[in-house]
Amino acid sequence: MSHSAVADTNVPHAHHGWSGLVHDWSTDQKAFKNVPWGKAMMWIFLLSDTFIFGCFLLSYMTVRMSTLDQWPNPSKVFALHIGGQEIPLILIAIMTFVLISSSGTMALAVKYGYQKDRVKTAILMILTAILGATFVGMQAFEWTKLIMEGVRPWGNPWGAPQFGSTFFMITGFHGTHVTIGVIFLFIMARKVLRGDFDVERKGFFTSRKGRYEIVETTGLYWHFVDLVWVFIFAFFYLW
Amino acid sequence: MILAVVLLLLTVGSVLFHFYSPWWWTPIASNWDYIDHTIIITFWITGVAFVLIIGFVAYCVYRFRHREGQEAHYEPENKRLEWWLTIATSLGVAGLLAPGLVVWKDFVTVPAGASEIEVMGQQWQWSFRLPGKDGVLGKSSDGAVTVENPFGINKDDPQAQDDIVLEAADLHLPAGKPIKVLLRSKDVLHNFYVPEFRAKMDLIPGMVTYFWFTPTRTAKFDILCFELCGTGHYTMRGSVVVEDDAAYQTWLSQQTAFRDTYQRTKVVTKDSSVQ
Amino acid sequence: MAHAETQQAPVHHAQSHHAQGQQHPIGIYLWIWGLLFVLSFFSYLVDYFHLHGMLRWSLILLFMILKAGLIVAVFMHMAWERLALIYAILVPPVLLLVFVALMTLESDYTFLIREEFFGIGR
Amino acid sequence: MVDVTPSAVDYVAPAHEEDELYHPHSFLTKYVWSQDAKIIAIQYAGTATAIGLVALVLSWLMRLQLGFPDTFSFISPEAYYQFITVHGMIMVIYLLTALFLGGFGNYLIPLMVGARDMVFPYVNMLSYWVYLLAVLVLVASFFLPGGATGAGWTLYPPQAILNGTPGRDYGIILMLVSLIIFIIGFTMGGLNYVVTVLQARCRGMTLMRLPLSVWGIFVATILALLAFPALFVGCVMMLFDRILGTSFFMPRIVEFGEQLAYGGGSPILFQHLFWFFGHPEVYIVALPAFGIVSDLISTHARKNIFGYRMMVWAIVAIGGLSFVVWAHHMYVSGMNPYFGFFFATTTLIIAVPTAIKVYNWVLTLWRANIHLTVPMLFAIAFILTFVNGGITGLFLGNVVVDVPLSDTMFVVAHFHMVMGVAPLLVIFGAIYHWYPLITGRMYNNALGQFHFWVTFVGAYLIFFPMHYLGFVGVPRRYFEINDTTFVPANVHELNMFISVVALIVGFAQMVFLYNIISSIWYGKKAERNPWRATTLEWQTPEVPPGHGNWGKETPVVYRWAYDYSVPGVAQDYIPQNTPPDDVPMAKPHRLQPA
Ligand code: HEA
Ligand code: HEA
Ligand code: CUA
Ligand SMILES: [Cu+2]
Repeated sequence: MSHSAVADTNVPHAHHGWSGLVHDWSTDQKAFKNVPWGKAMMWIFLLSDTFIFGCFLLSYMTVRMSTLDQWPNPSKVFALHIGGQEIPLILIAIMTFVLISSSGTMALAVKYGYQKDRVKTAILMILTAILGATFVGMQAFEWTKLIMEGVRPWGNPWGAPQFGSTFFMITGFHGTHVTIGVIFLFIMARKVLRGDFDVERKGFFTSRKGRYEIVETTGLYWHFVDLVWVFIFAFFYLW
Repeated sequence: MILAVVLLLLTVGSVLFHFYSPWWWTPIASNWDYIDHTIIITFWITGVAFVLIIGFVAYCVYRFRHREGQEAHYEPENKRLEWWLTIATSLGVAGLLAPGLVVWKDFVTVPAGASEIEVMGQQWQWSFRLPGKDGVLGKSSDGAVTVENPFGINKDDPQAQDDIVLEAADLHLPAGKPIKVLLRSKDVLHNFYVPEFRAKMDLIPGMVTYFWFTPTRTAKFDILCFELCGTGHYTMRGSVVVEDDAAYQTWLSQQTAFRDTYQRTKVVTKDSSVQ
Repeated sequence: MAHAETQQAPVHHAQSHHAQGQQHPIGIYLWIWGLLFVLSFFSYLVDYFHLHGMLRWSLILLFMILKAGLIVAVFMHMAWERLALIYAILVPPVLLLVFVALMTLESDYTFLIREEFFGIGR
Repeated sequence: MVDVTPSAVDYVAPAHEEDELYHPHSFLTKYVWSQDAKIIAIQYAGTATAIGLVALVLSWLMRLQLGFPDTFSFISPEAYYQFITVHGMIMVIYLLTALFLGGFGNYLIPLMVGARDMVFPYVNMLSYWVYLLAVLVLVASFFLPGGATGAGWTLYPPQAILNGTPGRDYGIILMLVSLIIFIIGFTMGGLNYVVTVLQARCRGMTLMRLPLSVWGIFVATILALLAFPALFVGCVMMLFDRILGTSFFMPRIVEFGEQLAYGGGSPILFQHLFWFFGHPEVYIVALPAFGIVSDLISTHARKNIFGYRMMVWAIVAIGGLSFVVWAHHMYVSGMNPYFGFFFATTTLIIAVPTAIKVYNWVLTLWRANIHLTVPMLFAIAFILTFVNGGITGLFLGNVVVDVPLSDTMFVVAHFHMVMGVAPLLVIFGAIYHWYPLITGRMYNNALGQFHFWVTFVGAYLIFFPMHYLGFVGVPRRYFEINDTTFVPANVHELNMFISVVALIVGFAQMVFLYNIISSIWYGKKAERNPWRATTLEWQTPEVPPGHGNWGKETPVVYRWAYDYSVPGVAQDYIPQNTPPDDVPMAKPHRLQPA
C-alpha cells in the first residue's frame, strides 16, 4: 500500500475517554484524530442539515399545534386497501423497511470498501441505490394517491390546509435528499468498480485523491437520510 | 495624542449631549413611569461603565504611546483582575436585570378590575371596540370578519349587542382606570403605540395579543403604527382621547350600539349594491 | 506544561495490512439491521393497535430514539469514534431542542388564545 | 499556564500532508476559475465591496428623504421601503457576512493555521460563484416589474407577500431565492473553513495557539452553519406561501375588504425562525471583528493580547449563548409574554463574556507601546463605538426598557453603532493592516488618516444623536413622520444634520477606494513584515504569498501568536514559527518568567 492516509500519525494510545477528549482538542494539526478531511466535512454538513430538518419539523409541529382546524388522521389518510381490507399506514411501513434495508446494504458496502473488495462494495452500493430509488418510487406513488384524493399544498378535503403543505414539503425535501444520494451512489459505485480508489485517482469535485474513505463518507450521508426518515415517521405519520 | 483628545471629547460630548440636548421623551401619561425609572437606572450603570472604559482607553493611548525607548510590559494574564472584572460586570448586569424583570411581571399581569377594549388594525387604519354598558366584549371570531362586521362579532351573542364599534374614529378612554387592550389585525402585522403611554404591542392576524395600562393624564394623543405594514405604514394614525369620567360617560352615551350600527351598515351596503 | 508527553504514536495501530478505516465484524451490522427491522415493526404496531395518550407517545419516542441511536452509533460508526468528534456532533443539536421546547410553549399559547377568542363559531 | 508560555513546543508530531495541490495552468484557472483561497478571498471581497457600495448609495437616498422630506419627488414611499430593505439585507448578509467569512476567512485561515489551502479548493471555488449568483439575483429584483421587495430586511409575513407591500410580485420571490442561493453557497465555503481549522493545521499549531482572528472567524462560521438553516427553512416556506398558496405563515386574512384564500398559519413562527437565524447572524458579523481587532491591537501595541484564554472562551461562550437569546427581537411581537423573563435573562448574560472581551482589549493597551498606525486608529475607534453600541443593546435587552424603544430610531442607532460602524471600522483597519501582505505595497498614509478621521467621527456623529430620536419616539421605517403630538420641530433639524454628515462620511469612502486601488500601482513597496507581526501569514517565503503558501515545507509552530515584547529578547516580536533556539537574545536572561 502506497499511502496510509487514514492512519493519522499522532493518536496516542494512552488517551481515551475524557482525557482523550481534552488531548485531541489541545494538540496540533487535527482535532478529530483519525478522521480524514472528507469525512469531517460530511459530519459537519450533516450537523447543519440536522438543523434544516429540525427547523422543518419544528415548523410543522408549530403550525399543527396552533391551528384550531382538525388535523387529518395520518393513520387513515395513508391507509391502503389491500384485499378489501383497510390496512393503516401500510405503504409507509413498507417504505420504512425499504429504507432500512438500504441502510444495511450501505453499511456492508462501507465495510467491504475498507477491505478493498471492489466487486462486493460496488454491488452493495448499487443495491443500496436501487432500494433508494424504490423508496422514491413509492414516495411518488404516495404523492399521486394523495393528489388524486384531493390533497393539495394549499388544502385538503379533511381539515387543516397545513396538512398538505407540511406533507409535501417535508417528504419532498427528504425525497430530494434520497434522490441526490441515489445519484451519488451510482457515481461512486462506478468509481469503485473502475478501481479509481485503488489508484487514488483524483476526484472531480474534490480535486483530491480518491480513497475508499469516500465510500464511508457517502455512507454517512445515506444513513443520515435514513435517520431523518425515522423522525419523519415518528412525528408525521405516527402523531 | 489627538486620538486621546478626540476620544475624551466624544465621551464628554456624549454625556453633555445627554444632559443638555433638547431631545428627550415626551411627558408620560400612563402608569408606566416604572419603565422610565428602569431606563434611568440603565443610563446610570451603563453610562458610568462607558465613561470609565473610554476614559481608560484615552489615558492609555496618551500615556503609552510609542516614543523612543518605550517598551511594552509582558503580561499574558492576571487571573485575579479578570475575576474581579467579571464579578463587577455581573453585578452591574444584575442591577439592570432585577428591576427590569420586576416591572415586566407587572407588565404581563393585568389587574383584576381592568376593563377590556379591542383594537383592530388593517392597512392602514385603526378601529376600536368598546364593551358597552355590560362591560363585556361580545364573542367574535376572525372567520366572521366582513366589511359590515369589521370585528367579526358574533351577532347572536347577547353580550355583543351593546358593544360599540368605532371605525376610523377617535378612541375615548376614561382616565385613572386600568385598561386591557386586546389587539387584533385583519391583514398584516401592525403595532399599537402611543408614545405618551410607553407601552406597545404588535397586532397579529389570526391571534389576539394584549397589553394593559392606566391612562393618567387627560389629553388627545396620537396613535402610531410601529410595525412595518406596507406602503402606507407611516400614514397609519389614530387618536385616543383620555378624559375624565364625566366627559367619558357623556361621550359614551352618544355612541350607537353594535346592534344598531350593524343594521345600519347592512342597509347602507345593500343600497349601494342596488345602484 | 500540560502536554509534556513526548510520545509519537506508532503509525499503524490496530490496522491490518490490507485494510484501513473502520473494521467491524459483519455480524454486528446484520444484528443491528435486524434490530432496526424489529423496532420499526414495533413502532408500526403502535399505530396498528391504535394506542393513544401518554402510552402512544412514550412508545413512539422510545422506538424513535432507539432506532436513531442504533443508526448513528453503529451504521455511522459513531460508537467507535473518539469523544472529540462525538461531542462536536452531538452537543450542538441541544440548541435545536431548546428551540423545539420553546416553540412547544409558543404554539400552546397561540392555540389557547385562538381557542379562547375565536373558538366559538367554528 | 498551558500554551501562553514563550517557551518551546511540547511536542512536534511528524508532518502529515493529506495531498499535494492541484496546479492551475492557464490565466483563467489561475485568476478567474481559481481554486486558490487567496484569489477566492479577493473575488469575495471585491464583489462584497461592489454590492456594499450599492447599499451605501441606498443609504444616501434614505437619508435624503429623512433629512429633507418632500424635497425629492423621485423617492416615493414604495421606493423608500425598497431602499431600506435592500440596504439592510445587503449590508448584513451580502456585505458583512460575505466579506468577513468569504473574504477574510478565505485569505487568513489557510495562512494563519499554516495550511497550503482550504481542504477542498474546488468546493471553495464553487462557493464564490454561487455567492455571485445570489448577488446577481438580488440585483435583478430591482429591474423586474414592481421592483425589489419593500418588506423590511426582516421580511415579516403576511405583509411581505401581500399587495400593500412594494415588490410583492417578483421582488420578494427573487429576494427569497437569492437568500436560498446564498445559503447554499455559503455552506460550501463554511464547511471548508471549519474543516480547515479543525483538521488542516500545521505542526505545532494547537487550537490554543491560533490567532484570535482565526478563532473569531471559525466560531462565526460554525454559528452560520447552524443558524442559516433556520433562515433557509423560513425562506422556503414563505416562497411556498407566495407561489403555491400554502398557509404556513398565513392566517385568515381580509385584505382591503377581500377575504384571501389563506387560513390557520402562524405569522409569529416566521419571526421565531428568522431570529433564530437573525441573532446568531449579528454575532456572525461581530465575532470575526472581535477576533481581528484583537490581533490588530496586540500587533500595533507591541504587547500580547491580555487574557488570551479568556478571550477564546468568551468567543465560544458568546457563540453558544447567541442561540438562546433570539426572541429579544420579539418582546413586543405578541409572543407568549412569559418568554420575556427567559430571554431578558439570557440576553443580559451575554453582556458578561462580551464585557470581558472589551476589558481585555483595553487592558492590552495598559503599559503597551502603542503605534498609532492607521489600522490601530481603526481598532481603537472600534472599542469606543462597540462599547457604545453594546451598551444600548443592554437597554433593548432588558425587556421592559425595550417596550417603549422597540421599533424606534433607538434600535436603528443601536445596530448601526454596534454592527454598521464597529465591525466596519474593523474591516477598514484589517484592510489597511493586511494590505501590504496582499498587494506587496503600502497604502497612502495621509489618505488613510483622512479616511479614518472622517469615518470615525462622522459615523459617531450620525448615530449617537440618533438614539435620542428614539427616545423622543420617532419610529423606524417611516417614510416621513409629519406632525404628531410628541415630535417637536427641532427633530427635523437633527435629521437634517444626520443626513448631511452621512453624505460626507459616504464620500470619504471614495477616498478609501481611491487609496486602495491606486496604491496597487503607486504605493511604495512594502517591507516583508512591515508591522513586525508574529502570525504565520507574514512568514511566508514569498510576499505576497504564492500558490501553496509555503514553498516546500509547511511551517512548524513553536509558540502562541502573541509573543510581543518578551523580556530579554533582542527584538520586540517572535514569529510563531521561530524555534526556541533561534530566538535572538538581548542579554543572558531566563526566557520563562517565573
Ligand atoms: C453586530 C451586531 C450586533 C451586536 C454585537 C449586538 C449586540 C447586542 N444587541 Fe443588538 N441588534 C443588532 C445587531 C447587534 N446587536 C441588529 C442588527 C438589531 C436590529 C435588527 C432589526 O430589528 O432590524 C439589533 C437589535 C437588538 C434588540 C431588539 C430591539 C428591538 O427590535 O426592539 C435587542 C434587544 O435585546 C438587542 C440587544 C443586544 C444586546 C444585549 C447585545 C449585546 O451583545 C451587547 C454586549 C456588549 C456590551 C454590553 C458592551 C461591552 C460591555 C461593557 C463595556 C461592560 C459594561 C457593561 C455593564 C455594566 C453591564 N439588539
Ligand atoms: C452593516 C450594516 C449597515 C451599515 C454599514 C449601514 C450603513 C448606513 N445606514 Fe443602515 N441599516 C442597516 C444596516 C447597515 N446600515 C440595517 C440592517 C437596516 C434596517 C433595515 C430595515 O429596517 O429593514 C438599516 C436601516 C437604516 C436606516 C433606517 C431606515 C428606517 O428605518 O427608516 C437608516 C436611516 O438613516 C440607515 C442609514 C445608514 C447610513 C447613513 C449608513 C452609512 O452611510 C453610515 C456611514 C458610512 C459608513 C460607516 C461606511 C460604510 C461603507 C461601506 C458600506 C463601503 C463598502 C465596504 C467596503 C469598502 C469594504 N440605515
Ligand atoms: Cu400598520 Cu404599520
Ligand atoms: Cu439580537
